[in-house]
Amino acid sequence: MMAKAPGRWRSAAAQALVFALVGLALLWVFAITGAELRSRGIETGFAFLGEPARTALANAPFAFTPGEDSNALALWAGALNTLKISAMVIVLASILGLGLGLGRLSRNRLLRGSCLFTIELVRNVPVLIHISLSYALVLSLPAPREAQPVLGVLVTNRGLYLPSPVAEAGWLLSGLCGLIACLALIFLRRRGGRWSPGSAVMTLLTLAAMALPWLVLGRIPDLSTPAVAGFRINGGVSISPELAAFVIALTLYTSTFLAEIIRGAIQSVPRGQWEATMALALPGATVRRSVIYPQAIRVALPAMANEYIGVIKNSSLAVVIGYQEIVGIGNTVLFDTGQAVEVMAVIAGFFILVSLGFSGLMNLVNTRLSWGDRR
Amino acid sequence: QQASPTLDAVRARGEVACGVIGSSFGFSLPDSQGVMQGMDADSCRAVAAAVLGDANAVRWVPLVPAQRLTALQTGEIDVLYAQLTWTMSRETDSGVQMASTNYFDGTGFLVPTSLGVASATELDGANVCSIQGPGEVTARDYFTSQGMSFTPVLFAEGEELRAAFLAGRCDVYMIDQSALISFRASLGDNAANYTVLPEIISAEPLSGAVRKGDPLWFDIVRYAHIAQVNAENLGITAENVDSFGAESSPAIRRFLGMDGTLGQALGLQSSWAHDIVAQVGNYGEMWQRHFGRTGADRGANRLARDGGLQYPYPMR
Amino acid sequence: MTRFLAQTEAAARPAPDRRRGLRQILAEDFFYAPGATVWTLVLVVLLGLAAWTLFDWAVLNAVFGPTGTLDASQACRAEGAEGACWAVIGDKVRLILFGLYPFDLQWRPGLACLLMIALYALSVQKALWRPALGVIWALVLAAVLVLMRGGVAGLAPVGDDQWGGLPVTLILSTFGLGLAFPVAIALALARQQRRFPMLQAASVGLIEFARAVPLVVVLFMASVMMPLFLPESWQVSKLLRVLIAFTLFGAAYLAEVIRGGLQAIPSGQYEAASALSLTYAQTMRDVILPQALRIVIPGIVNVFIGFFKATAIVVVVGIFDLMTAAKRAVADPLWQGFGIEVYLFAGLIYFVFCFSLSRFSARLERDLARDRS
Amino acid sequence: MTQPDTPLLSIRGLNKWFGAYHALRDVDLQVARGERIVVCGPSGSGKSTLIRCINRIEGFEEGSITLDGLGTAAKGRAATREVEEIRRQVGMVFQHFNLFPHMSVLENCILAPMRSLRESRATAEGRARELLARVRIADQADKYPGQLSGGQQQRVAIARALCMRPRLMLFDEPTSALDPEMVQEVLDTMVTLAEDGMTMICVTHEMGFARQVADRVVFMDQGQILEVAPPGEFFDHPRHDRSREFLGRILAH
Amino acid sequence: MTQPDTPLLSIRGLNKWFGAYHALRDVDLQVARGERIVVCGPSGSGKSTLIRCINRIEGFEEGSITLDGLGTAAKGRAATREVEEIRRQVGMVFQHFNLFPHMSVLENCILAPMRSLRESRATAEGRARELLARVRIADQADKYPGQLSGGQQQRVAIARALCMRPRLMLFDEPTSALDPEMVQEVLDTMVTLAEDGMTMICVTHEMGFARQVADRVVFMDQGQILEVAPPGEFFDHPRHDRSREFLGRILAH
Ligand SMILES: Nc1ncnc2c1ncn2[C@@H]1O[C@H](COP(=O)(O)OP(=O)(O)OP(=O)(O)O)[C@@H](O)[C@H]1O
Ligand SMILES: Nc1ncnc2c1ncn2[C@@H]1O[C@H](COP(=O)(O)OP(=O)(O)OP(=O)(O)O)[C@@H](O)[C@H]1O
Ligand SMILES: [Mg+2]
Ligand SMILES: [Mg+2]
Repeated sequence: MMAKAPGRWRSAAAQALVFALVGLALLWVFAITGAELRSRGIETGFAFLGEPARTALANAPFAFTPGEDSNALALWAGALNTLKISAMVIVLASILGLGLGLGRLSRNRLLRGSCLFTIELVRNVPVLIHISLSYALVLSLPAPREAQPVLGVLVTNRGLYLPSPVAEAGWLLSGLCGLIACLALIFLRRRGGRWSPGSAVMTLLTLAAMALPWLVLGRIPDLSTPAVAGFRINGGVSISPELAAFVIALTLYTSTFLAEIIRGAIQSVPRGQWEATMALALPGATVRRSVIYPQAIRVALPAMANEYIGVIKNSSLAVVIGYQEIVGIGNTVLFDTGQAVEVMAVIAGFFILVSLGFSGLMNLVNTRLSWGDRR
Repeated sequence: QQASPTLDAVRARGEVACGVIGSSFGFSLPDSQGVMQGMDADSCRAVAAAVLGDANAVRWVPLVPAQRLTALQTGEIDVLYAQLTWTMSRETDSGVQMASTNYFDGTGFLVPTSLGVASATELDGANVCSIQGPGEVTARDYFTSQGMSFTPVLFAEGEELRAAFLAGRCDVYMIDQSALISFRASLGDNAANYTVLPEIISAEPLSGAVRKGDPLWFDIVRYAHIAQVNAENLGITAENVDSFGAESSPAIRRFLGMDGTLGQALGLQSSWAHDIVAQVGNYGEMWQRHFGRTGADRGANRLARDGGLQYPYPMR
Repeated sequence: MTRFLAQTEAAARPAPDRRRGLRQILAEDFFYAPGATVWTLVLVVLLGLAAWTLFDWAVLNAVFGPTGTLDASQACRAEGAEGACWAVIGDKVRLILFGLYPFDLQWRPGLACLLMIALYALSVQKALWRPALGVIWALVLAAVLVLMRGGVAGLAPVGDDQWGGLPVTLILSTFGLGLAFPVAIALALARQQRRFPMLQAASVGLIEFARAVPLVVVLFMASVMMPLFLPESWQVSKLLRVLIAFTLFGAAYLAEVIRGGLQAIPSGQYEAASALSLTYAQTMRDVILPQALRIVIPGIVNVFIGFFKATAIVVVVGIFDLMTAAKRAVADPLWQGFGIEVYLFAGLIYFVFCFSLSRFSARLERDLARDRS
Repeated sequence: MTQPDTPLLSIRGLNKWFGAYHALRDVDLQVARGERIVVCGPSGSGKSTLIRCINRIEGFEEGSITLDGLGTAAKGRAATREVEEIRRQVGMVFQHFNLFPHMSVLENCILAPMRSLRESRATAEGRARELLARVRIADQADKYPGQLSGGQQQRVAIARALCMRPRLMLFDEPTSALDPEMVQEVLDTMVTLAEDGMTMICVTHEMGFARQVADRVVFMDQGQILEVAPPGEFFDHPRHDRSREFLGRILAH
Repeated sequence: MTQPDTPLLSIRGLNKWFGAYHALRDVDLQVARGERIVVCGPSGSGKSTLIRCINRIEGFEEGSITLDGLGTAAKGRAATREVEEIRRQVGMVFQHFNLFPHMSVLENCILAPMRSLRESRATAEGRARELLARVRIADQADKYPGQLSGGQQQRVAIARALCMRPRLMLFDEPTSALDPEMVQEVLDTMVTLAEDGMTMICVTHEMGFARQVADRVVFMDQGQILEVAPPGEFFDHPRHDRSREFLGRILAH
């Protein structure tokens, strides 16, 4: 076009060179820092990672014994927690964001207005405030002793307790049947035509398959229901109030950004596409699902990927209300060892890895979503 | 006269750079007018009064706990008064040195009275709310040694922590005595609904720290504190400090710089101790100013002669 | 009718009246289908409930100051005080707004804020978009700095580590984003071009780094490591440090947004420019950027709003921003427990600025669209 | 069903405004079964608007358009049903094709029959392939629209519309963006359709096509139908001043 | 400067590839001063590519294109200078106009003279208004391109190119996207230019224009020049089989 493009290899080589240089520069900086710190009588190096952690973890995703397990394992627990909350927020915010975004385009003026109001109100206020408010909200739930279980679900300010299946062959069997039914249905539908999840028939069949073992066994499955006992609530699975509050706040916050992206993307689908669907007398559901959304998602995806990376970074704010993700645990380790630079470097490294990985994934999805329009 | 790079830098700058937490009541917290208030803040002021003759010549450097030691190590601040517990590892590994303890604290428990718990030994399985930091370690040591299990709930911010405890998120609020007391005081009529358990499970000598390798500066910071304790011991207060004259006892005369070379030994003006007391007050005044209104008991922070731990090391 | 010939010219008639009555509006916009009716009713109930609850808490039952014999703090804690405690704002408002700035000099940051707000208000008037506005900007910003720093014209000097609250937020976002903008354009162009692969790689590296690492972590590391490298006299003041980090991060985000706009410009525009023998710089300045920037206004505003709120990270270097000051306000035992109120107050301030920005951008988009076709 | 000798499409007193702009003025037109109409007229005269009104992509303020009796209901549920039915019976080929870019040619063609006519996939596919073959692009069935040349895209659009087995086809300037060779291809396709007896209304400036295929030519200007005549008469003896002027310009070059 | 009887533009042995696709094959063409060339040929035959090569919007692999001796330098700084000089002397009107949408008509016209020829604003504006008047859109000078009709935009594009006082004008299918009435307007403008003796190369399918204006017609297919002849001869007695076939198709409708 304007300048003659240099070969791909040239720019790739240049990029590699630059990254190598930056890498070297960073190493040099760390080396100097280390030397400086040592000269001031401060211990440096990453040896602390292997030492046993002194701290107890509040919401470790696996059994963690302080005093035995290493600092590295503690940080790993934090990393898993970060990924866990990020994943939860990403999924939930996508759903809520889609709802708000579609609401913004509704014909119902009240719905449209309410969605706009929500979006503007939420996204123009720092997320920290949402977190604090949402935590206050969760804390105002009844205490465990006052809470009444509804269908085995206990909603308290100590957490949300759900009945959980007791390990038993029936559950396993039921799960297997469901999975097989799912796979079979997907396979069949793929062969038959466009694959559309969420079809009512499919769901029903899957549920039926899952119920099969219980019908055969002839009894209701065993569940462990939560019950208050002393200081503890025993049985069931729980979601801590901190996790709940944080996920609620960040989901709400993120969803407003996603909503605007989604709305813009839908509006960017050319008018001609809508007109073509009208001319073909397509029913509304088909119009949206088969024509509009697939084109909108391609426009929206890069911007959404940005928001998702933002979620991963924002997850570090959970430390405010005491949910222990990598920054929170990093702080604790830092208290114990005093090695600020190293701990921060580990945290930064983690975020770089995750973000770049996520970007890569999104690019992959993006290329898979594109269709043959680039000649 | 030995050289002190820190002292020279402070003089050249005309300010003492003082690291504080900046967010904890009673130690360092800006009041409604944005003025830093608290024991730690006043200890810094004492240093500034001694060195520069002006208690207000302090530059506040608020630090989150994680940054405290590095800020000192890297030379960003001259002195650290940030509720730092004097521990061996800190002195041996971190290139800092503890100069003086301006507050003897300890970790305690607060529980709702309705829980019917009278001793910390009954807390097996409890949810324990506390602030992120060394407190966690203390708690684990305590609960393990008692053969009890517990669930920590850790917060980065006090407001969220207090709200959580009041809402019943936890059974126990575990925090330094000092904070416990001011928290209870903030509850007004509600205070009766909460009980402080008798156990104090750790000793937390909160101390001022300086970088290693500058002995003169170390001395200055240390004796700025000792001077305040001595002033209380000698009965010298901010009001009466100028009323002492030739008829006063030799100890007082030496303290106020009328006799002897106490100031010279530190490389300071002879009026250094006078300036501290005149501008900041003696230790007792300082304590009263920040904790008096909470109705707390001075406890371990009483003078040695009253059974406390603040010892007036002789200044001669 | 195989053959037809119009005998008369049909004159244009005015359109029939299409104004709708209230009934029609309700029927067509609110209750047009069973689903819509359900939505409308549910929303009316929900919104009504929410509004009433809020009003009840924030106004009807609120405590605004001392009552009777009780001082303000006691009044808030008194039996039956169920509502908001706005008295805490009354007591702490200046701490929240101005942080640690010396109390008796706080007219200076106050004036600085007003100046900047006036500047924004002036700048959104499209009629005033001419070169003189640039001069006004320079003058006002200089005045703001002088007011804040002091040291001249008999104003007592105030170090920037004592600044705080709203002025810091405004200064950081105005200067930071103002500086970030040109940097972002350079980054976007560097990433877009193919002639200098090194430059491109460097730009990609910086952008990806900034997007991957939380700003807080970078600031934290910088505040720990910088003093190790530079002698004290060389050290950049904390606020400046934040400003630099802020500018680079903001630039990286903006660069990606701008790149999107660059990609949207059809290649025909480049071709036309080169057919007219414009140089690269001329092409970019006169042809490509004006179009690309216009396309991405919404994205740019998103970044602006994001960073306006992100100014709160100055707390990492110990500067009291609005949020931090709000938190400190309720660390005081007098006011412990009234966090919601101060958060809402701080949130309201953020909201006012961000919302204005978002509305302004929407208007700008509409105006530009009307201009062009 | 109505009798076979009533017109298939009947437009009476049609008036449409865009805001204050009066875009269609008192348009009357009856189209018989199997008739082929060519609409021409200068740019902005309302040709596109007229045919867009026919399948209700555009609403209108006054007058009526009925397709075999459909389209009389005033408002509400019944009217919506009728519009759906009309759209099912009318095929439209847009000037800019408006193919779905994320679907292959075949998918473009079978989507509406499957979803709107509820045909089975096999039926829809069979018919689609047949039609694609008829417009001579059977071999392109699995490509995406972006991979086709303009003429090919145009033909896909025609096939897509035909897959709905419409009773009436509307074409909006189907050749204006094509090069001369492609124009010929598209017109050939339309001629074949016409020969099969499809009722069609076509907006075009290709006078060769009009002469060859049209039963009647409709000339519009400023939202009004000024002249309707068989092509021979229209081209050789235009009666209205504006027609004469318009033809003079077009045929000059 | 070279002598006046050498050709203004001289293309020798030009070969160009897009990736592996051989888009121009051994193209040779000399254009004399004041000559008017019409290039025609089927779609994809390389017409656009050829004229884009002339002002180096497109690079090429083999052969040479010299404009009055310019364009011989191989690489580096000198070559860049020469390309700039060539572009200054060659005006181009794109098929899709490529006007700058964010600038008014007048700004579109004066940008390049001010920036590239370093003319003063007053000079540039005077000349621009004169040229706009010549293409009969002087009254539209302050509108934005988006507010103009296609034909008007096309004329702005011509005026914009002429403002650079080019010695050679290139037109790429200047009328293919216009409606018949507008086509006439644009062609009229070009005829006026031709009558003033401007050297021009025009890609077009408007045979009327070719007959009326061209000195020679160049017929291309598959990247190759197959026939070059005066219009009378070309249209009435095409020699090459492909030309005959092509003309047959175009003239058929
Ligand atoms: N959505 C709209 N809003 C306002 N005016 C419109 C709209 N659509 C069309 N018009 C106007 O209505 C008139 C008729 O437009 P229409 O598209 O029907 O013309 P046309 O005869 O198809 O012209 P062309 O040959 O250029 O396609 C034009 O003057 C146009 O400007
Ligand atoms: N950027 C490109 N990359 C690859 N192939 C290209 C590119 N541009 C053009 N081509 C191919 O080169 C050939 C010549 O293209 P060109 O645009 O010159 O044709 P043309 O004669 O102008 O046709 P038309 O009349 O359709 O404009 C075509 O086959 C086209 O597919
Ligand atoms: Mg039209
Ligand atoms: Mg071409």
